[in-house]
Amino acid sequence: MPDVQPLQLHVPEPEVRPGDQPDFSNVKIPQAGSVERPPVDVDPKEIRDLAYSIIRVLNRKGEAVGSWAGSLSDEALRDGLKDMMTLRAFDARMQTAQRQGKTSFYMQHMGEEAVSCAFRKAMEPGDMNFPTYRQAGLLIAGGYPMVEMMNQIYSNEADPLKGRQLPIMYSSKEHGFFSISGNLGTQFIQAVGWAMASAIKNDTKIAAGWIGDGSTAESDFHAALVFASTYRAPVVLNIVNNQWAISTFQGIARGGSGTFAARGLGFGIPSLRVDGNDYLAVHAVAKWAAERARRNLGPTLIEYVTYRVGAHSTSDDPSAYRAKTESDAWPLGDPVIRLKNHLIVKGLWSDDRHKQAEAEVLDGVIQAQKEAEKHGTLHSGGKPSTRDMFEGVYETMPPHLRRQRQEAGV
Amino acid sequence: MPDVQPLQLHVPEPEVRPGDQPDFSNVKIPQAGSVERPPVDVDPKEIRDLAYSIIRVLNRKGEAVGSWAGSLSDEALRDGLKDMMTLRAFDARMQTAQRQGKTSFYMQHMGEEAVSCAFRKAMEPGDMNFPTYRQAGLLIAGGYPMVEMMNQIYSNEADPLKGRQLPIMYSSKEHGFFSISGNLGTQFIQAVGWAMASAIKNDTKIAAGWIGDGSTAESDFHAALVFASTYRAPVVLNIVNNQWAISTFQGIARGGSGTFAARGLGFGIPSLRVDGNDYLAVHAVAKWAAERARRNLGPTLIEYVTYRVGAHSTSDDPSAYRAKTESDAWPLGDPVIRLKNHLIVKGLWSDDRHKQAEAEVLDGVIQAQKEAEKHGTLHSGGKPSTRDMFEGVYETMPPHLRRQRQEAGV
Amino acid sequence: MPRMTMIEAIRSAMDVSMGRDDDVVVFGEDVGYFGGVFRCTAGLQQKYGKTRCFDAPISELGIVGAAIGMAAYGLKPCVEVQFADYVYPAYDQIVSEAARIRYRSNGGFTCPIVVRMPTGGGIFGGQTHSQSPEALFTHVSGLKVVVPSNPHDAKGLLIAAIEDPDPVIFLEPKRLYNGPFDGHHDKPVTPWSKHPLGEVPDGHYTVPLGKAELRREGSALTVLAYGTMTFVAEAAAADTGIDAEIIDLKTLLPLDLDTITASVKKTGRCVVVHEATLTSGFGAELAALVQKHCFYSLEAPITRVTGWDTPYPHAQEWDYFPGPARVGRALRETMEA
Amino acid sequence: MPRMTMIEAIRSAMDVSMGRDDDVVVFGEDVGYFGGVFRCTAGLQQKYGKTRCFDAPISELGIVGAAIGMAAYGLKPCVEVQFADYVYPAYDQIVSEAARIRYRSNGGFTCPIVVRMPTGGGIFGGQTHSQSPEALFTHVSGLKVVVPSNPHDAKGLLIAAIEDPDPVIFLEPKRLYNGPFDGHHDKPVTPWSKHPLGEVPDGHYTVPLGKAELRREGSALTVLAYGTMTFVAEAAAADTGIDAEIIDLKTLLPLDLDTITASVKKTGRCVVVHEATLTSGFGAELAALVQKHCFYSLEAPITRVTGWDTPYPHAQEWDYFPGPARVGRALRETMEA
Ligand SMILES: Cc1ncc(C[n+]2csc(CCOP(=O)(O)OP(=O)(O)O)c2C)c(N)n1
Ligand SMILES: Cc1ncc(C[n+]2csc(CCOP(=O)(O)OP(=O)(O)O)c2C)c(N)n1
Ligand SMILES: [Mg+2]
Ligand SMILES: [Mg+2]
Repeated sequence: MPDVQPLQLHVPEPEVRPGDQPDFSNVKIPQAGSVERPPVDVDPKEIRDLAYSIIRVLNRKGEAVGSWAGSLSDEALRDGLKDMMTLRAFDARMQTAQRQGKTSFYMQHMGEEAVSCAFRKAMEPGDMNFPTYRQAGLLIAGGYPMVEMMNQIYSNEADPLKGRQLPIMYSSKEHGFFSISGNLGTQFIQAVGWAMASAIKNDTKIAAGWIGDGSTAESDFHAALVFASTYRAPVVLNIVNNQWAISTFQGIARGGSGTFAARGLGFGIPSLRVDGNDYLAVHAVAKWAAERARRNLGPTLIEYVTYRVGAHSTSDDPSAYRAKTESDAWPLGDPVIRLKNHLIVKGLWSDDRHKQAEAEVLDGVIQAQKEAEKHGTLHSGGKPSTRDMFEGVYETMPPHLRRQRQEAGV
Repeated sequence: MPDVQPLQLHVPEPEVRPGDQPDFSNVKIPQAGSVERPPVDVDPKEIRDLAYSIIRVLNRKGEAVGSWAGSLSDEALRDGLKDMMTLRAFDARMQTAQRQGKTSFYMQHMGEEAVSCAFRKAMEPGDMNFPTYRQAGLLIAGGYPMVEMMNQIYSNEADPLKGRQLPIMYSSKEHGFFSISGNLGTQFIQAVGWAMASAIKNDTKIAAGWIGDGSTAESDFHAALVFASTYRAPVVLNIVNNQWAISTFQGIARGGSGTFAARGLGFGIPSLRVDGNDYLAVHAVAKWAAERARRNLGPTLIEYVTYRVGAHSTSDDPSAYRAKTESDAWPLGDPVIRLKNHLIVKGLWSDDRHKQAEAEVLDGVIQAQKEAEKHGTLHSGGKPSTRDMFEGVYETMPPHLRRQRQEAGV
Repeated sequence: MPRMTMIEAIRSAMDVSMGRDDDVVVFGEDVGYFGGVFRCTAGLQQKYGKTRCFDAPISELGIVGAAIGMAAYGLKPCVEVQFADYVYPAYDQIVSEAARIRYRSNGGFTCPIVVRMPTGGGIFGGQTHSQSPEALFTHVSGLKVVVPSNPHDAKGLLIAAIEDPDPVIFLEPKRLYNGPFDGHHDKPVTPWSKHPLGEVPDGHYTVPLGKAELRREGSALTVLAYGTMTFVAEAAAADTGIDAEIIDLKTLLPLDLDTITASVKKTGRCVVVHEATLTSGFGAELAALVQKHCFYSLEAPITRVTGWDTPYPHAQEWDYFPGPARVGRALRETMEA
Repeated sequence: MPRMTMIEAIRSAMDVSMGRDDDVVVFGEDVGYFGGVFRCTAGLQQKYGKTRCFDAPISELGIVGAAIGMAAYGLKPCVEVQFADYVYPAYDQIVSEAARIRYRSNGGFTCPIVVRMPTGGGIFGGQTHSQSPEALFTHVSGLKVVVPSNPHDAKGLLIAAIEDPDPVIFLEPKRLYNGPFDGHHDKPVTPWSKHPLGEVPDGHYTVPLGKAELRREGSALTVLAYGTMTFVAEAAAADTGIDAEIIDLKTLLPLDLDTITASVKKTGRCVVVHEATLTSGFGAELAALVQKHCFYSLEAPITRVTGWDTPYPHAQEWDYFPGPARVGRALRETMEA
């Protein structure tokens, strides 16, 4: 075959790197309200296009438009704003606490607050989330005490997890929040298993799995789609596409596919993309998916299109791999500001009220922090004990661990 | 939510079980020639429907019709028939040899002969297949000596794999046939890696990965699609959907998705379904995909729709889980008979010539078998040595293995 | 008392458990309608319905991952991996998840799952149907690892494992499924119906996890074994006439160290046998523990008789398998040392 | 001679290898443009282009599986797993594939890959950034397992690993990346620039796989250690004043048994230290081998000092880590036994 040209490996690259001018003009953003809301029992085949579009409710003027709008009361909207503001303030304080050496590690949500805060409001008591490390909004919006979160972050003597877990790896069965794993992806298939169990027991509870754009490449993602599809598990499968996986842009995980949501189509799973910075859109889509699950119509895959404004974690410095002002250029805006504007448009809010709320929220976070710090921080004050380290490996401590604990002198 | 009904787990079931009347009327079979052949550089988005249809060339009358027809010479067609007949005769003899205790295990291809035999003819020297245990046609059609295959099956003294591998787990670099793994799925991502290497080295060689319908549920399948999509690897990814995975019908792996081919769509990979019992269709689609790979246009996913007529392996008895006459009811017919009829329609073949060819083919297999049995069979005659067992774990035998070999007294 | 094969005993354990507790569910590849390639789950789907016993996609990761989620919900899944050789795709879910969930959530979530799998060679299964990966699990804190050697124990241990509040890896020596194989592969195999350990009570009973048992009392030396190797050790003792004390460990993690040290302190000599490869096999842990806890009683070095450090070959199966001849030689050498 | 940190030494090993051999390719999560979360691959993409050093999707299975395919083609991939704690998704590809391909194909295909990964604790990384899974690989025939303890060895061993014709698991103690950490976590860390083992030749050299080295000569007892623990052992010897002979194993599989037995036969006593959990850790294999090969020289039981059999905790990191105090106590007890 003399006419054959040598092959070449294609390695996707982001269009913009440090020093370049950020440019998201290739990101196609449909107009708010332009995507129709199908009935929840729609044939998945009919809505394949939803995996390639973006469902949006809030338009530029801050109005809620289109068929996905309208399911939240005024109070729910104000609560939503407060939840997001709280999460943001919480993040800021804990980020600082980490820099002060009060803990070893922190991960923030900046820019992605709407996703977990709004989703939480579509869940019912008894439902179970299988989150990653970037959905603390599920706890905040679910009323989990901030002081408990901080105790965990500080690994202090009141830490509900006894110092055993990395900061932010919360766990609360009561609040429908499964123990976070440091191993990416594992929770996605577990969520499906939980949902299958609920169906096996003829219960009415549903599960939600969470995964990042980068982590969709992991095997657990595939297993989750296979099992969810086969057993029509009552589960909502959430992909948070915040454009980055540490230093790796989403093109490395997405490859030649149009979108992450499209991964669901090959499994016959209804797959939707939604503006992740639009509290109303997130909530509406989450509700739609939750209703499908609850009505035994099976799983839904949702891709939240958002942007990780901050560093990956306190161990990361994104200026080494992406343009500094990239987040400003991000076309879907800031979820807090967008919901605030909507409330103002609706006459439910004002700039003054917002400033006041910011102060109140900050005050609440500071109060919690003071309370938590009474129980110690990572390197000072009260700590979990060495005994705690040996407990809970098994329900009953086996002889070899008892010997080891003895050897440790505790 | 008082109106919520209890959930129920959906467990897919085949429509027919032992005792029932086989019925494939739900399998939609498009007319031969009805699916158009797109140019190889088509935008994947334009041909999503090919993942839901079935490309067919041979019609009921044995004519080759439509735009996928016509790429094979008369001689190639006759060779193809002979390859398939050889594989079938080989299978029958080895199946018997296993029953006679000459080997421990065998797996046959009955009904699926066209897939690997025709595919092989679309590959060039130097290309590499990463097969499963049900693609011996790649070797037969590639001219690998049957006697070598049998030596491997017998684990005899001439076994090219020195008795180390289970029967039929062939390996031949020279014949572009990667060492078969007993672990399902692993080869799929390896094929992508091989293809990436070829691209990295600016070579012109391509790879092909193989996987069964059931095994698409494995993690390696996902990894292969992710990597192939991201790096546009020059690889053909083949799914052999023979309807069964041991006792498990394909609905358990496929779930709610329309087809296995559709799994590729979410990755932006051109995905085609083809009549796996139609030698001409298999060859045409394989050639199309190989050309795409060779022209650096990236991966293609192909689902071969076929039927496993025989038992899964010599350890299996399908009458326990599927209707006995199911294979007769299979609507895509027998690949050997269909190609034979085509040759007859083209005036290249006759029933007499076929009988004669059957005898010739059988004779060739018997000759090879005699030759192989001179070197022994599993429990009698020449054997690989105990020394062989210790060799080849590493390139150079490390001290601990030398000690162990010594301990074994060899 | 009824006699059962090990397959029947294992099936009976699941049957009894499913009958007593609605939360017990069983799934895996081919385990539903067909009842498993070794028939261990035959009849369970008919009896308990297909939402309690069902076929799974070929994804060991998915099977174990889903089981973990179900356990978090409150079920007690008992899943099958078709061969132990195929457990590795599920390794992350077992090691990083099942084993850690109780600890990392401080008991908020637990993981009472059982992962059953046929293990070991002797059936000409080649390198992917013969492996004994127990040591890859005994290194993982949070897991329990069980290897039964006979129908009676298999049933009692499996019921105990299903009822256990923590994840249990349950390795079934497939060469024992139909009879007590002692490594004399050229002799006919006794069926379980002719062996006293084939006597299996019909209903519910447990054999406790974490307890070993003397299979044979003896004074010359101690043989530590489990699964198939308990019978091989018995054969080697019989063949050599050495008065070996043979301990069937049954549970490898947590280990019954007291039974072991009591015996070795009595006999002063110890041979460890297993089918898995030598290096970093579970025998290493046994030897390390015995030399530490019985140092002043030991009269000879502890010898390990194991599979060689190669993949499990097909044709050379009986050269690989640590049969009675090799074990016997080790017994003799240990007596002479 | 230039001084390098361990990170620089590892980077230099890849740089030198890529420069000498076009078939060497490097990829993994974040290793391309950014140069790895620990910066071990920084600059390689710029120097060798993005088809020889690139970012991979977050699929350890995919990374290793693709590397295996590339190796079958003829390349020599050196891939990074971001933390050893995340290697499990790739476990099947490593154990069932990389380790077996030469054997099962009778050399028709080979698998010269290196899988690099940061290992060990001491950075408050909690249970998923601290693990030491070496024993999960030493049990697998067909693999080589390497753990360097300093920049000089890290570079020489990594080049040797890349040039090796078989698959190598290369575990980099992350606590040593920037200096020789001896477990005294409350004292400031010496940087490598102040340590003789920070002297690293610029160009090509190898440190042979399979060879251990005496880190400290001594006559009282033998300490077997690798990675971070070599420094902890040195500190313990210094703190206790016990004249320990300290062996840095460097390669765990294949193991340099001769160096070990020569030392233990000389000293008559042996302590094994590692950071991984005790049960079925690599120390078990070491203890089993030493008691077997040095039985008649041993004057005291072999003691293992290791991480406890729990997941690696976050807050109790220094209670978990087998630091100089615990090692020192073991040295003293072994001398007194
Ligand atoms: C199995 C595994 N591999 C690698 C890592 C290291 N790691 C932690 S976060 C991360 C990036 C995840 O990106 P994404 O899924 O997009 O989530 P995001 O951080 O953007 O929310 C990586 C590679 C890990 N924690 N687990
Ligand atoms: C990892 C792994 N899991 C399970 C098995 C056992 N097994 C062997 S073949 C098979 C069915 C495969 O079905 P399919 O992929 O449809 O291929 P087919 O046999 O139909 O060609 C199973 C479950 C295995 N070999 N490897
Ligand atoms: Mg991300
Ligand atoms: Mg099949």
